[in-house]
Amino acid sequence: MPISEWRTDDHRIQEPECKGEERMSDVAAQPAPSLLANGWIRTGLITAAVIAAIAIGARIDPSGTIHKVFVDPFQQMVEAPDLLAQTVWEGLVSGVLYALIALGFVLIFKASGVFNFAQGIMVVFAALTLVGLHEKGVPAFLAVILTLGVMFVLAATIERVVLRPLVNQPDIILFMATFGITYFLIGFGESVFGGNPKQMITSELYLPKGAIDAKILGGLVSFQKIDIAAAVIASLMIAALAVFFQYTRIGRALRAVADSHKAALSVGISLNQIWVIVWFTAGIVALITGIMWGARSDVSFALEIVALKALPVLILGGFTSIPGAIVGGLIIGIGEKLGEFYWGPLIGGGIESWLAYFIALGFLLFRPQGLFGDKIIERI
Amino acid sequence: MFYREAGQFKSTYSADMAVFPIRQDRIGIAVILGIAFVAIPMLGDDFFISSVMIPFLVFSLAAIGLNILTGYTGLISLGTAAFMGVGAYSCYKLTTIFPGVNIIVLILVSGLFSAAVGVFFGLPSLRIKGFYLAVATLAAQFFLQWAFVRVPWLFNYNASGAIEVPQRLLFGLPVTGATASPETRYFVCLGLVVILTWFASNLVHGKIGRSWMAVRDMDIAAELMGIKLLNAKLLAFAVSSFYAGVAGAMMIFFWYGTAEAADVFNIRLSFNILFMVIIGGLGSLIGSFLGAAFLSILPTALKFGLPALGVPLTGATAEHVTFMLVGALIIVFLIVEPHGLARLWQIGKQKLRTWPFPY
Amino acid sequence: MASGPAGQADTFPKLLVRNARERGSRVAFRHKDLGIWQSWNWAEVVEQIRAFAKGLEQLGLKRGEKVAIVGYNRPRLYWSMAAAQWLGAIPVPVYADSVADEMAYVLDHAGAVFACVQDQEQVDKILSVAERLPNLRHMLYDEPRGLRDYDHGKLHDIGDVIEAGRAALKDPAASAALEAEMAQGTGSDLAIILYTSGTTGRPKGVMLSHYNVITAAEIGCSFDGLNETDEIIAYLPIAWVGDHVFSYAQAIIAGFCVNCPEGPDTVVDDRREIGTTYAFAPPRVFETMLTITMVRMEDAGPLMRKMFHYFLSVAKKYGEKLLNGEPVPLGGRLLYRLGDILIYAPLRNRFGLTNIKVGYTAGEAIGPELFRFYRSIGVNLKQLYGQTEAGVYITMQPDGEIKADTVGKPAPQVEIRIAENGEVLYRSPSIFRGYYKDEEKTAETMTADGYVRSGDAGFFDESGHLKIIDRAKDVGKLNSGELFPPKYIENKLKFYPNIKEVVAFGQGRDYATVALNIDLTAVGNWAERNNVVYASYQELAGHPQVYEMMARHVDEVNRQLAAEPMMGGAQIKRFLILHKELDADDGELTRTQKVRRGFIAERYAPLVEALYDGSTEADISTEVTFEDGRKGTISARVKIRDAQTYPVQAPAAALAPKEAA
Amino acid sequence: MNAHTMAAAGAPVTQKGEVLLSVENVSLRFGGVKAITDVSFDIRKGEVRAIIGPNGAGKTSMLNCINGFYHPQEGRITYKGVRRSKVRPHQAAAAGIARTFQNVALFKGMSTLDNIMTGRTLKMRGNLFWQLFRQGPAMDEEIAHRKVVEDIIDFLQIEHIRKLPVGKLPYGLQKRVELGRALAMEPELLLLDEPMAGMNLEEKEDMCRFILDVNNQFGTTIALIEHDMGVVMDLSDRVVVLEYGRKIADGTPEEVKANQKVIDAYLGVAH
Repeated sequence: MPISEWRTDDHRIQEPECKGEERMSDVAAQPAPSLLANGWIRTGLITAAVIAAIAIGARIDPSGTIHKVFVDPFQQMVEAPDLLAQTVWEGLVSGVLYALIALGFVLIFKASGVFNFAQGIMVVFAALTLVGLHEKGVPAFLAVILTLGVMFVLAATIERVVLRPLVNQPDIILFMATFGITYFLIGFGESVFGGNPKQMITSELYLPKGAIDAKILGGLVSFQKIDIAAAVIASLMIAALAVFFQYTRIGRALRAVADSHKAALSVGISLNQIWVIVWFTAGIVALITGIMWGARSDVSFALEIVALKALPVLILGGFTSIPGAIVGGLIIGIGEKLGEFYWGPLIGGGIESWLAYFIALGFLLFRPQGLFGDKIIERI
Repeated sequence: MFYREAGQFKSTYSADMAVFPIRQDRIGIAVILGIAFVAIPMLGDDFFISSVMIPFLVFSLAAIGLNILTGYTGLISLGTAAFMGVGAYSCYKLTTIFPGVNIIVLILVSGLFSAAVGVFFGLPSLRIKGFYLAVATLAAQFFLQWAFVRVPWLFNYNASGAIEVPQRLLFGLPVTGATASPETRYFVCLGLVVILTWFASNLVHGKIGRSWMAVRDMDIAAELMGIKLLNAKLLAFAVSSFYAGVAGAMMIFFWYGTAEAADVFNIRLSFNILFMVIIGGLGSLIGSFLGAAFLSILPTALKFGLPALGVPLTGATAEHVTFMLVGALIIVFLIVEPHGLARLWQIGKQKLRTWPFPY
Repeated sequence: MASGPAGQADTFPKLLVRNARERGSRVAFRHKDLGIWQSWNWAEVVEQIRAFAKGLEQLGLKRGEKVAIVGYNRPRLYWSMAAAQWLGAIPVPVYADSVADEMAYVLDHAGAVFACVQDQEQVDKILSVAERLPNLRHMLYDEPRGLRDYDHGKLHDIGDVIEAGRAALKDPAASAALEAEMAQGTGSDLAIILYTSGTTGRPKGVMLSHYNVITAAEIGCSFDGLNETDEIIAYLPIAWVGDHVFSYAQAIIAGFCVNCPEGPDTVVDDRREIGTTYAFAPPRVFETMLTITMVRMEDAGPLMRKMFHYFLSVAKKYGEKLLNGEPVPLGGRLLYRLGDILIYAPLRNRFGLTNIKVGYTAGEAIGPELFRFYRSIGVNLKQLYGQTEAGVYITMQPDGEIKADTVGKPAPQVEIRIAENGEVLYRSPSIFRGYYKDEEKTAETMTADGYVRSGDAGFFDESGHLKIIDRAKDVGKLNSGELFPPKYIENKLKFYPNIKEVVAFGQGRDYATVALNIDLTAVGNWAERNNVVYASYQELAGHPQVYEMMARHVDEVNRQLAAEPMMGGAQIKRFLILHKELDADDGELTRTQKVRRGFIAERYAPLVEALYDGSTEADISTEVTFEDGRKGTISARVKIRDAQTYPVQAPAAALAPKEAA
Repeated sequence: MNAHTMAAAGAPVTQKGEVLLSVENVSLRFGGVKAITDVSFDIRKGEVRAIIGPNGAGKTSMLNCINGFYHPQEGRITYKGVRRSKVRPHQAAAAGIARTFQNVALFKGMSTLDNIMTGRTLKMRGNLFWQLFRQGPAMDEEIAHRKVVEDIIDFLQIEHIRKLPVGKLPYGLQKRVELGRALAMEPELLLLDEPMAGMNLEEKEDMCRFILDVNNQFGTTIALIEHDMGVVMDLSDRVVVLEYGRKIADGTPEEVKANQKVIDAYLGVAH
């Protein structure tokens, strides 16, 4: 897969805190602190031991908590595989959404080193603009084009007003600036389009409606057509991006800039142009994400909170890896749906709101560099 | 120009290491305290005190807490609101369990609970840094926020899910609950904030503060100085969460009076406090106050100031405009002075010290 | 020389003991060291000095022997003076920046047997000339840094010497003996030998007795009301009489505190920290301070600059009058008060002069503009005229009678006589006892009736203030026999900011004339404001309006000269503005920027001739050296103007037009 | 020439005291890359020991092994007669090993004074209660350590930058502050990684003098990496030479200078 080659081994990006000037020697080495040296082996041993302990515990006390937590859900899964399949599918679908948000994020982070907190809001903003324009009487496909125009203006404005004046500032400052963008877009969006949730114009965009009920594993599993469409479109978009990065001049420049700013300049494209392009690309991704998401639920700023889930996805997948973002998104999506469905009721439900972060956190403790990141090498 | 430093010399190290070595600064602080303790209660009306000053004090304290973690120790946290919530809920439970105990004591003890929770969520900080750590604190934010809603014991199984602040007396005067006057609540808040700020200032100017800053500036070298990274970071988490917890308890007990946790201690509050710290200035206590003043007073000022200027605003639009303005101001601020209001303050002070010279 | 009555504190060690008794807990010395002002009170200081004296005695220092003291202003070096005096030995402070050869001469000439030095640098310097100093027995140092590996046979840490002395003093008998040794000293004993560099030849050792120095110091203390609450910063060379009197003698007599800065580079900051109440600085220090002020203000915002200059003009108008207690209209008072809040007080604060009671400038003539600037912003700056031979004070400016162009009235107990040739002669109880080992020079300098020849020419103005004109030997005569003081005339003109350099001619001529250099910055500024277009220095210098301006300055100087006794004949009859700037590269100035009158007269002979033959123009062409070293020729036609002269008038009448102008 | 330099330039003592630290057959790998291969040498009490070698010879890695940043896969390091395994840097610090870095690693947001004060961390007890009030024992302790720090500031002649943030200081001064911070730990063994890199001649001379004075006055054992051969020859008692992670020579400066392998190594790399 060509995109995977775009993954950089630049430590600066993997480890936002570790700037180039902090490198202190010419020789790299492993970090001395290693909670679990030889991580995988030891982790495996520990996991096995824990499972064994739990199994014994569950045997001894079949009605107790341990049984409820560690045995009962798995029994349910085995007993009703159709429900499991349905849950996994649901997870997969929300995972696609997370992945798409994370994807927009990765694009920007790779090209400009900006931790773009506003990606989630860009999704809402794009969707709102689309629906808003349509409400004002603009035909659907023209509205899409106009929205793309708006996203381009947004990208250019952000580059001009925010990024350019803040060039060479510390990461945290740029991160904060994207908070500012978030706030601004929320205020702006709400005052233009109003604060009420809106319906996505799915039919006008010829997106399929309804569900396909498939008989699988001895039960009925319901697939929303829109979800299938979403998965397909997402795949197409990723493929398109891959082609874009691999085979176009701008794409190559973008890859160059991820490696080094100087290299990008030698390709003959100014850094400012690259920023506009990459933010616009992220804007396109945001629009598509917005349409997909809007088709499943309302278009509203509640998505802001959902967008935060992109963070654990990124942790899992690594900040700079597009395949990582996709896989991470799917893992998080499936993980939290399974968790909610099988374990949520045990502690009152609603654990979806935080489970993703705990999954990421647990993951981080054992693999700080993420799923696809290279091992972080500390230099002194 | 107000700084007449000639003749102010130090012949002992304790004088040289004072937090305010310049006499005029000490006078300035005394004047500010005088205004806070005398002028504002005398001149301010109830609205000003309860809607401007008390929120300002609460946010200041929370911002100091976050500044200790983020500004001094270099650990980003997006979970401040949750730690504030821990303080608020602990305090609520404590007042229920120990109705006779002095409310101030309970507020401080609830800070300790918050500190403990903070330490727990700070544990990953040994392994992970930067934005990764921010995600860990997000876990705290969402988990705790969830707990405030889903664990009915925390709100005494109220049907509404909200916590209601009971009335408590201090020196015979009601300080919490519906009958407490804004002035009394203000004095209690002010007293707590002043004392805790003094403690924070002492900490950051001493050995502990130096270890924090060493960890922030270059953790490898800090370890080489014999600083145990985990201890320093966890201490920062503990102190920071303590301050957040006390601020949270104050927020509910002296300001809101009643609250539904999910609405109050949400991620947006965490962000707001982070803004206060950034706009105020990382690694500066004065900056925490300036940032809190800026961001807590700005929305109120806009809400009431714009109509006064003839810009008609209805409730909803006002909120939207506020949002836009805050967002724009954050960006403008970061561009104009990325080191925050504290740096502007410092530059201003330096100008006054070198007056009439430009440098 | 009389000595004080028996039993009274007539030597410095006795005065120190008195201080320890009467104000033992007051701070006597501070030294900015290790980040803070380390302080010692009088009791501690005397304890240290006693122990130091005992330590020196143990090392074999005897009454009447000489102890060289080399280094910057450090408390322990001042104490070493007192410790030597305690034993009846004579301290000989030496300029710390002297090269080894000079130092060898002084140490050898004084016959120093001990040397107390500051640091490794001075130790090395003395070691390098050790073979020329057979008398030198021991060397003591203040800062041990870097000296660890040196041979410590003859080298000692002052700290160790004091420690050894302290240990020895535990024995009551030794302690009593040391007291007795100190009590033996009398006021007529030699207190110190100060070497003056002099303009020619080897330095001369001026011998001053305790009585001399104490008298001199008392004159100053009572004149300015100095007391134990005062603060002074000691930063001038300890070998210079001014520092010795101000930072040592007066401090001990009045009991005030001496502050030693961290180092030569930090004096300004250290002075500000302490906020001295009593200060001394040569004019160049004040000048540098003002220059830095003006340069920095150039970088200030336009509003700030405007305010600054406005209030400076207010200060010029009212400041000095207020300081002198003269009447000022209410509006002026209020404006000045406002200016004080906004500008003057902050400026004094930046200069570290906020608490200043009195500041002195001496050493050379100070520009009236400069002098008035400080007075106008509320700094009580005064001039004094003094010499090492006089134990410093000759004339001083009493409060309320301060003029920029005189050095004041004779100091208390000082008698002054003006000799035939204009030389100032003085006599007082504080004058020196002679040059060490130089009877001949002593006899040359002292008259039979006990007056000292100052070597300076001067006169008293109508109010009894002394004016110093020049070195006596440089004052010439016109053909008419009237005095022609070239430097005096030049300085008067040079004090105008528009004039950069002046050369006065007149020796052996009929009248006095001057050739001027305008100050390109100042006049250029003026030109810009007045829309005068010019392309070069030469063009600006020849501009009629500039000539007008210069004529006004010359005219003013002439009026002043006419009003002064003996100077009226030296009024400037004709002047010209030189077409090029005098330049050290062309040999017209010395490297220290002093005009070389003779050389210039030769080089510009056609111009000088024209000044005296009545022509209104003259052609000149001179070779110049450009900055890159190339040589070229500048030719010009220079205009010559007549200046109005005034009849030599009675002083009061002469002042009238000046006031009007 | 004065007495001082003559004394300092005297014949170096080849063997000073007992062995303080010994490195035996140490090898360090990063993945497949071998940074150090089977290196052994020792450092004796009170000596100045230089580690030299071309770029990438593993000099800094060697120091990193000594103070616990890296843990060699093979071999052993014995410090004060105790074999160490997996020492953490703060434990090495507690054992008396201080260190400066090739590219200064100061705390940029702090003043010179505070930077050096952090060097006293291990010597400070620190009681949270009194720290809250910044009075009593906490203040006394602070003052006591400030005095020590002021002596170091005086020793290194950096009084004028005492209260300035180090981030804005010129490089030469930063290196001096870093040395000060290491000295504040009162180390027994001081590791200096290219203490004179990037300095002008005058600064180098100053730094040389400071290093000699530290060694001389406090008896501190010093191990230093340096490129400037002149400096190495002047300063050090013994020199160990590394090339491509292997030791190629060990001995007095004179011996090393005459060693053919060393000459080849240095000629091979344009210096």
